[in-house]
Amino acid sequence: MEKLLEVKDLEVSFKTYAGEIKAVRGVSFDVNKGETVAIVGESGCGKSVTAQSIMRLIPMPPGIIKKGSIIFEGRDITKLSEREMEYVRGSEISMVFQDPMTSLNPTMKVGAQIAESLIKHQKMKPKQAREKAIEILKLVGIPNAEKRVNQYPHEFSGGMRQRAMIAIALACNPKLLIADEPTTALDVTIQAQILDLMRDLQKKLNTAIIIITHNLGVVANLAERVLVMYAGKIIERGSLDDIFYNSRHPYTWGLLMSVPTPDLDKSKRLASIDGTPPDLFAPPVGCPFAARCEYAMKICYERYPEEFTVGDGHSVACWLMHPMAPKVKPPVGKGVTLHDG
Amino acid sequence: MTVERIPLVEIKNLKKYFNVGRGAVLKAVDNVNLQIIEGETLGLVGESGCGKTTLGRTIVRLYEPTAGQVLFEGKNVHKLTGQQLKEFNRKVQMIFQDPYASLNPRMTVGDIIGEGIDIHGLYKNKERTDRIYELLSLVGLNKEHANRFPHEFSGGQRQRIGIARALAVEPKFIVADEPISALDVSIQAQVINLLMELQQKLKLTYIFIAHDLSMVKYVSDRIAVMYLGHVVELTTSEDLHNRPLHPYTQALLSAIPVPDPETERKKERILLEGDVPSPINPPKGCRFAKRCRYAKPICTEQQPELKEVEKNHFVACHLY
Amino acid sequence: MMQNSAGELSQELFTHVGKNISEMEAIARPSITYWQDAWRRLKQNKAAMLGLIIIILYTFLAIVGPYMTPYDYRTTNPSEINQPPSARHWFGTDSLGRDLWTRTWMGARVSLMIGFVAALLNAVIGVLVGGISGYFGGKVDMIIMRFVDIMYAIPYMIIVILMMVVLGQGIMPLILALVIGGWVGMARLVRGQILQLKEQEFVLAAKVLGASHSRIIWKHLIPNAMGVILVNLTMSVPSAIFTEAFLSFIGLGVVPPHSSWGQLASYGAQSFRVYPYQLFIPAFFISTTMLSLNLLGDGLRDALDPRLRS
Amino acid sequence: GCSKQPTNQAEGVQQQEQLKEKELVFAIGAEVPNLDPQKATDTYAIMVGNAVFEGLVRVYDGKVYPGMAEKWEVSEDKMTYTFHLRDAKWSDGSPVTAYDFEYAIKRLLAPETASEYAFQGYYIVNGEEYNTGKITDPNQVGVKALDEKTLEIKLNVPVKYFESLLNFISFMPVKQEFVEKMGEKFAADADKLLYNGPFILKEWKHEQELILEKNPNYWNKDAIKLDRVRIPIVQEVNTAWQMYENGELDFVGIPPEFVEQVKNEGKALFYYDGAEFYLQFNVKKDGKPWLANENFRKAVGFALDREDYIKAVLGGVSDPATRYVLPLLSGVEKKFAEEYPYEFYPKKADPAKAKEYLDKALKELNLSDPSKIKFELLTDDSSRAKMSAEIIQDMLRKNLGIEMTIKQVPFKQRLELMNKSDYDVVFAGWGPDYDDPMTYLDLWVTGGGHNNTGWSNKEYDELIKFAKTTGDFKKRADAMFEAEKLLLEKGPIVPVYFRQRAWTKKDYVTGLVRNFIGADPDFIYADVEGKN
Amino acid sequence: MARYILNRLVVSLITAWFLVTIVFFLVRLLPGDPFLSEKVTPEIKQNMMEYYGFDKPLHVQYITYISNLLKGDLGYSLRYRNRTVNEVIAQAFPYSADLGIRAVIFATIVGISLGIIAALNRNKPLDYLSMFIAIVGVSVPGFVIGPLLQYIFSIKLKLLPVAQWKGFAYTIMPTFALSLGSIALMARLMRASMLDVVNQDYIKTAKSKGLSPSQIVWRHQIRNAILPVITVLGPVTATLLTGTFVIEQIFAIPGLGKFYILGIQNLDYSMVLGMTVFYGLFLIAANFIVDIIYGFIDPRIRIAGK
Ligand SMILES: Nc1ncnc2c1ncn2[C@@H]1O[C@H](COP(=O)(O)OP(=O)(O)OP(=O)(O)O)[C@@H](O)[C@H]1O
Ligand SMILES: Nc1ncnc2c1ncn2[C@@H]1O[C@H](COP(=O)(O)OP(=O)(O)OP(=O)(O)O)[C@@H](O)[C@H]1O
Ligand SMILES: [Mg+2]
Ligand SMILES: [Mg+2]
Repeated sequence: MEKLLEVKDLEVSFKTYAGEIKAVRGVSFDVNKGETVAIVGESGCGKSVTAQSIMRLIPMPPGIIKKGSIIFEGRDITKLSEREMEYVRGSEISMVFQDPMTSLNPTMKVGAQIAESLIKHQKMKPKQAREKAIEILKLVGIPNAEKRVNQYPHEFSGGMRQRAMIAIALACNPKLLIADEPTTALDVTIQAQILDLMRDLQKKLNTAIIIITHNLGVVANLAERVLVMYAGKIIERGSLDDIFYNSRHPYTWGLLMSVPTPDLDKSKRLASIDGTPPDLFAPPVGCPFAARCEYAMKICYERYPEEFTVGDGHSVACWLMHPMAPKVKPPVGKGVTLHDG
Repeated sequence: MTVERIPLVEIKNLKKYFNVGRGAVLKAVDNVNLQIIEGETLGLVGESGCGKTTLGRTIVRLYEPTAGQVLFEGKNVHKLTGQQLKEFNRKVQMIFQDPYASLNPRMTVGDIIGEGIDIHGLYKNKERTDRIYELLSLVGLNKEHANRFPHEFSGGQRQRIGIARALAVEPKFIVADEPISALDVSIQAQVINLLMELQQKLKLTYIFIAHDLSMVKYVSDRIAVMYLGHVVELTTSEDLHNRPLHPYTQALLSAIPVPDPETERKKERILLEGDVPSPINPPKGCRFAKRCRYAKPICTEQQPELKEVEKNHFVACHLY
Repeated sequence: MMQNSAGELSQELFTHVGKNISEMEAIARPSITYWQDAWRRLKQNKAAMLGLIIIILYTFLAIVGPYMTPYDYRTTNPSEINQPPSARHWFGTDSLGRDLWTRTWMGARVSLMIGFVAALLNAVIGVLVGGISGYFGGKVDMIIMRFVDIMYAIPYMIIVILMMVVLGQGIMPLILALVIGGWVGMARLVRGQILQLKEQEFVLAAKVLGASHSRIIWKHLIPNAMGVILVNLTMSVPSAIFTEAFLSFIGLGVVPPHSSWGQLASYGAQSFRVYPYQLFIPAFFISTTMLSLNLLGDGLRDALDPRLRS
Repeated sequence: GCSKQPTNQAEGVQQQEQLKEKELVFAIGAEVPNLDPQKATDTYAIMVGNAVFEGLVRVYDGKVYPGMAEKWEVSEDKMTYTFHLRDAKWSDGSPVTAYDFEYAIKRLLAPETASEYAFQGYYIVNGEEYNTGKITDPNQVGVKALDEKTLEIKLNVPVKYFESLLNFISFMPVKQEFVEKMGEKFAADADKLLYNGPFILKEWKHEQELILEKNPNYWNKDAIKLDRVRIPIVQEVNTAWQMYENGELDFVGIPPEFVEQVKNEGKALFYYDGAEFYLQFNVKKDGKPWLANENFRKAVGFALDREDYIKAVLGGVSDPATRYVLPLLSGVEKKFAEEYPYEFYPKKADPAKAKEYLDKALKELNLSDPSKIKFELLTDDSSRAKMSAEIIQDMLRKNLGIEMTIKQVPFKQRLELMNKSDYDVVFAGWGPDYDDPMTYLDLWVTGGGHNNTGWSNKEYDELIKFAKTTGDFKKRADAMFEAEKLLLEKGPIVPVYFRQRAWTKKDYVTGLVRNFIGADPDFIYADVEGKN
Repeated sequence: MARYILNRLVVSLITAWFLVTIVFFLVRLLPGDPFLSEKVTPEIKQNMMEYYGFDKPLHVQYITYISNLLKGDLGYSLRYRNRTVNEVIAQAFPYSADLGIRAVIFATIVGISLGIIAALNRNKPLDYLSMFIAIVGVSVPGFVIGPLLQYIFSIKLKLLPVAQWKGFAYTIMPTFALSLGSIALMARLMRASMLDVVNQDYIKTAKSKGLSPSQIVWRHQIRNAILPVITVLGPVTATLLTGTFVIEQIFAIPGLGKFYILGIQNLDYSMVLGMTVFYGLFLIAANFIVDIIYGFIDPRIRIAGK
C-alpha cells in the first residue's frame, strides 16, 4: 500500500497567558491511499488540533507546531509556503469542521460557499459551479437543493449545516478527507447516507479518510484502522478489530464500556471513566491516564510508557504490556459486553 | 408510566413557520401536540431539519409561535411577564445544539457559567466561585478552565460548558438539544449519569433531542419521533424500540450504527428511497408517503392524525 | 530516578497503585473576569502602554506645565511678539507676545478635558441609544433612528448658539454642546453592530437564562462591538478638539484669554509660513495625543478580544 | 463632473486671448449678495456698481466729476439741485433719462422696496416721511424729472457732501420698464440688469466669479484701458494670498502675518478703509455706576496702548485713534484733520494719567479699590476680535488693575445686545457713509438710531443740530470740532484705532485707487500694460 | 420589502416635517433678526419685516412656510434678496456634489483599503503606516491641510492651481483634503471590524478550501466587516455631497457649504431652513439606503421587520 500521509512526532502547543497548553505531544501515524483511519479519544485530547495541523490551520499565534513533520505525498507540509498550501488545501486535502454553525460564513449563500473551491481548483465557471453545488447538496441529502443553495447558513438546521460543510469538503474530490465529527448532528438515516457517500467516494476515487468521531458505531461502520488518543498522545492503535475486540489499553477499555447499547436498562448507570483528563498545561511526567487507571502502577506515575507492539500494526503505550507488569484480564473484548445487541 | 399525572409542559397545536422570502413559508413545526409530565424525559428524534430545534426553542420562548401555545405549569409561556417570566427563565433551560456559537466569545467560561447565577442572584462572591468550580467538575472540566475563553476549548469541552451553564440555575425543565453529540463516549456516559442523577434527586424534566437512538432510548421515558414538522410517533422508549409502528421509525431504528465492526459489516438497513420533501410547501397527505414502502393511495391524499393505536402508543399513519 | 532504558526498570516500579483521582485536581488560579483578563493583556502591550504614558504625561504637564515658567498665560508683551522657541520661551511667543509654553499647557487643560469628556459622554450616550435601538429593533428602532436623523440634520451651530445664549460661555456648555451634536454618529454605528450581533446564538443563550435586556446589551452585545466603539471613541477626541476651535472662531468657544490646542493650531495655521512653530507645536501635541489614543485604543481592542493574541 | 467648467483646453485658449486683451484679476471675499442699486448695501456691490453703473456724478479719488450729468446747478440756498444729463445709453441701447433717476430715487425711498440704505435719501424733501409711511404719495418727494434730460432734486437742508453722495450706489439710475419686467428677479443675474457704466457685467457665476467687460457704449470709453476685469470670489485671505503668489491674481490684500515680509520687500501698500474702532460704554447699565463715570472712561482711554495694540493685533497695520473723527475726511477746504488738528489720547499708554483719572473716578464713586470695578467687554466673532479683547484686558489689568471679562458672541447677537443696550462695554466700529465728519458725529445725539449707550448731552445735541442745518460750512465745521472735543471729554466713546489695510500689487498694475469711502478698489481707470 | 419601503417613505416624510418644524422655531430663537445690521434703523427694519411677512404671527408664518415647502418652494433668501433658496441650491449643489462624490469615492476606496491592509498586517509596519495616515487625517484639520497643500503643490512645486473649480487639476487638492478625515475614520473602523472577523471559524473554513489570502479577504472578510463603514458612509455621503464649509472656503469652491454657516450667521431664516431641508432629505435618504444595504450585506439583519 502506498503511503499518502505520514505524521511524525507532531507536537503542537498553544501559548496562552497562563502558560503553554501542550495540545498535541508527539503524535505519529500514517494514512495510506484509499484507507479510512478513525481517531477516537477523550474530548479535548487533541484530535481536532492534530487534524487542523495537517491542514496547517492552527491559528498561529497562539498555536505553534513545535516539532515534527507532516509528509503528504512526499512533501513536508510544515515546510510548504502559504501559496503552495493553497493548492493542497481544498483540492488535495479537505476538511469537515466540527462546529458547523460558526464554520460557515453567515453572509454568504450556502451554494456560493460550496461553489467557491470548485471555481478555484477546478476552474469552473460560476454557473457550472453552482450546478455542481446543487448536485453535491443533493448528494449529502439536502432536500430541495435548488432552493437551499440560495439560503444563508442561519436558515439551515444544525444537521443541514453539517451536510453543507461536508459538501464543501467533498466538492473537489480530495485525496485526503479529514472529517472532524462529520455526523454528530445528523440523524441516523442521514448519517448512514453520509457514511455510504464517503465509502462510495473512497471506492471511486481512492480517497483516504481520517475520521474523528465519538460515535463508535460510526467507527465500526467506516474505519479500517483506529487511533486512540489521550491527552495529546496516541495511546493505542490498531485495526478496527484490534481495537474493538482485542484492545489492550485501560483507557480503550473504559471507552468501549461506556457505550450504551440499545438494550441497556435505564435503572443501571452507564459505565464511565472517573475523574478528568489532566490539564495540558502541565501534563504529568508519567502516563497521563495513570491517575484514572484502575491498573496503575508506580511506574505509570513516573515514566511515560513506550509503545509496545502487540500485533501486526497493533501497538499500545501502556506499562501493562511490559513483561514485568502484572497480568490483567481486560474487562472488554470480543463478545464481552458489546456483542449481543 | 405516569401519563395520568398532570403535565408540566403542554404543547397545543404548536406551529412555527419561517418566512423565507418571496412569500414562501417554511413550516418548521406544524401542529405539534405534546405533553410532558414532571420528572420524565421525553426523547425527541427525527430526521435532521425536521424541526426539533425549532420546537425546543419555541418552548423556551426563543421563538414566538406562529400558532398554538405552550403551557408550562399551566401558564402560557409566551404570555409571561415580569416576575413570572423570570421564574420561568430559571426553571426552564436549554442546552444548545451548537456549543461554540452559543458561547459569548468575550466572556470567560467562569462568567458564562456564572451568568445565570448572577441573573437570578443565587450565589455571591466565594460561593459563586465555588459553585462554578463545582459545575465545571460536574461536567468533567477543571477549575483552571474557568479563566479561559471559549475559543480555547475543544468541541466537546465547549458543549460541556453549555451544559454547565444550563445546570447553573438549578432548573426544573431542560430542553437538551443534542447535549452529548460532541462528547466522547466516556464523557457522554458521565454527563448522562449526571443528568439522570439530577433528575432523580431534583425531579427534573427533560426534553432530550438526540440522534444517538441508543442513548435516547436509555435516557428517555417516552420518545417522540418527528418528521418534517410533525410528530409521527409517540410512545415509551421500550415500545418504540421493540415495536416501532411508523415506517419512518422503523427505517430510523434499522439505521442505528452499532459499535461493533462485525454487526456493522453484516447489517441490513432499510434504505429510504427518494428525496426528503421540502418543508416549504410540503406535500399534502402524509409527508413520508413518497419514501414509504407501504404507501397507499390515501397516504398521498390525506394527512394522518396522531392517534393512540395501542395504550400509550400514538402514531400518525394510515396503516393503523 | 529516570532510567534510560526499559531494561533497568526495577520490578518495584510495577507494583499496583491504582487510581488517584484527587491528585488530578489542578491548582486553580484565582478566577478572573473578562475585564481583569483584558487589563492584564493590555499591560503587556508595549505600544498601548506607551500611549497611556504619553497621555498621562500630557495630563501631568497640563496641570504643572503652566507653572514651570515665570510667565502667565494671559500676560501680553508687545515687545516680544512672535518670538521663535528659545531658552527664554521654550515654545516661543504668540502675536500678543504671550509665552506659548504656558499657553500650550493651559490649552491642554481645555483640549484634553473637552476631548476626553465629550468623547466619553458621546460614547456613553451613543452606545446606550444605539444599543437600545439596535437591540429592540422594529418600532423602537424606527423612532429612535428617525430621532437620530433629525439630530443629525439640525444645523449644529444653531444648537450651539442657543446653548450659549442659555448657559453662557464656558467649558461645560461647550462640552454639552459637543455632546448634543456628537453622540448620534456613535449611536448609528453601535446600532449597526448590534443589529448584526443580536441574532447570534449566544444572545439566545443569555435570553434563555433570563438575562434582562440591559444585561444582554451591556454584557453580550456591547463587548462584541467594542472594536468599532473604541475606534469611534478615539476618533471623536480630535473632532471634539477641533470643533471647539471652530466654535471659538465664531465666538462660541472657551472664554478668552483661555485658549486650547485647537485654537492655538488654528491661529498657527494662518501664519504657518511665517511662524511655523505656532502651528507645529500645538499640532504636534494634538497628533501625538491622537497617536497615543490610537495606540491605546488598538491595544484595548486587542486586549478585549480574547481570540486575538499575539 | 460639472459641465459648466471650461476644460483645460479652453483655458489655454483663454490665455491666448489674454495676451491681446488687458485683463485685471483680483479676488473679493464674498459673493455680491445683491446688485440691485437700491437694495445693495455691501462694499462689493458698491465696488462692482461703481464700474457697471454711473450716477449723476462720478467720484474719482475723492473728487467729484461729471457723470451721467454733464453739468448741474445748485440754488442759492444750496437746497435745490438741477442736473443736465448727457446723451448716454443703457446696455440695451435705450437712452439714460432723467426719469430713470427719478424712478431710482423714489424706488429707494418706497417702503415696499424695503431698502436698507433708504436713509441716504432722507436729505431729500419728504424722503424720510415717504420711507417711513408718514406720507404715501411719492410725488411729494423732492425729486423730479423736468424733462428727459433735466432732473431736479430738492433737499431739506443744505448738504455739503450731497454731490459726492450721488455717486453712492443707492442713487444709481434704473430703468422702470426694465425693473418692472424683471420683477423679483431684477438684478439677480448678469442679464437681469441694465448697465450704463464704463463696464458691463458679462458673466456672474454666483459664488464663483464675476466677469466685467468694457462697455463699448460708455460715453468716456477712451479713458478706460482695461478690456476685462475678472473677479473671483475667494473667502480665505490666505488662499487669495497664495493665489497672488502663484500669479493667479494681480493685486491682493496682505494677510497680517505677511505684512512685515512684504514691507521689507518694499512692496507693501497701505490705505484707510474708513472703519474706525472704539470702545463704546453703556452709561445706563444698572449696578455698574463706573460706566457712567467720565473719569473712569478716560482712565480706560489712557490705559490703552494703541501702538502696542496695533502691533500685536493688527501686525502694525492701522493708525492709533488719538481722536474720534477719521482724519481723512474732508473739512471745509482741506482734510478735516488738517484744518482741526487734535490729539486727545496718546499713541502709547499713559499709565500715570490713567491712574489719575481712575483715582478721580474712584473718589467720585466712593470706591477704595479698583478691583471692585468689574465689567464685561462685548465683542464678536470677527477674525481678530478675540485677540483684540485679550490685549485690552491685559492692558487694563496692567495699567489700572481692573479685571475686565470678555464676552464673545456671534456678530448678530452682538448687534442684538447692543440694540437692547444689554452690555457693559462693547468693542464696536463704524464706517463712513459719506465724506464728512458728520457720518461719525451724529451717531451720539440723544435718541439717535444708533446711540444705544444711554449717553445724552444737550450741548452736543445742539452742536450737531446746528451743523446739520447751517449753510455756512466753516461754522459747521467749527461746530463739529466742538462736538468732537466734547464727545472725547464726556462721551461714551474711547477710540482705539483707524483701520488701515495692507495690500500689494504686481508692478504692471497701474491706476488703481483705494478708497475709504464708496467704491474700493476703484479700478475703472486702471491699466495692466505689460502683464503677460 | 415593498411594504417596508413604502412605510419608510411615509416615516421619512414625517421625519422631514418634524425637522423643518423644529428648525423653523429654533432659528427664530437665535438672538437677533435677519435685518439687524450696523447701519439699519428701526424704521427701515420695519419696512423689511413687512416686506418679508415677519410682522405676521409666528404660526401664520409657519403655515405659509410649510405650504410653500409642499410646493417645493423654499422662499427667497433674506440676504441675497433677489435669489431664491432653490436657485442658490441649484447653482451651488452641483459643485458640492461634484467635489463630494469625488471625495466619497476616494475616501471609501482608500479608507477601506488602508483598513484592510492594516488589519492583515496587524502590529507590523504597514499597520503603523496606516495608523499614521489615519492620525494625520484626523489630527490635521482642513484649515491646516488646505493651506499646506496649496503652499506645497502650488507655490513651491507649481503643479496645481491654488484655488477655484475650473477643471480636473483644480479638484485634486480639495478632494484629497476633504476626504482625509473620512479616510481616517473608515480605515480605523475597517481595521477594527476586520480584526473581529479574521479569527472567526468560517475564515478557517475558507482557508481550508484553499482560497488565497486575497480571495479570503475579498470574498469572506470584507463583507462581514464592512458594516460599520457602511454605517458611517450614510451621513458622510450626505455631508460631503451637500458641501463642507472649510474646504470649499479654502479652495474657493462655489459650493453649498458656506450657506449653512452664512445662513446662520446672517440669520437668513429661509436659507437655514432650506439648507436643513435639503441636507435632511439627503441624510434621511442616505440612512434609508444604508439600512437597506444592511440587509443585503448581512442576511441576518432584518430591519424590514419580521
Ligand atoms: N486556541 C486554543 N487556545 C488554547 N488552547 C486550545 C486552543 N485550541 C484548542 N486548545 C486546547 O487544546 C486541546 C485539544 O483540543 P482539540 O480541539 O484538539 O480537542 P479534541 O480532541 O478535538 O476534542 P473534542 O472531541 O472535544 O473536539 C484542548 O484541551 C483545548 O483546550
Ligand atoms: N431562522 C430560520 N429561518 C428560516 N428557516 C429556518 C430557520 N431556522 C430553521 N429553519 C428551517 O426550519 C427547519 C427545521 O429546523 P430545525 O433547526 O428545527 O431542525 P432540527 O430538527 O433541529 O434539525 P437538526 O437535527 O439538523 O438540528 C429546517 O428546514 C430549517 O431550514
Ligand atoms: Mg474536536
Ligand atoms: Mg437542531
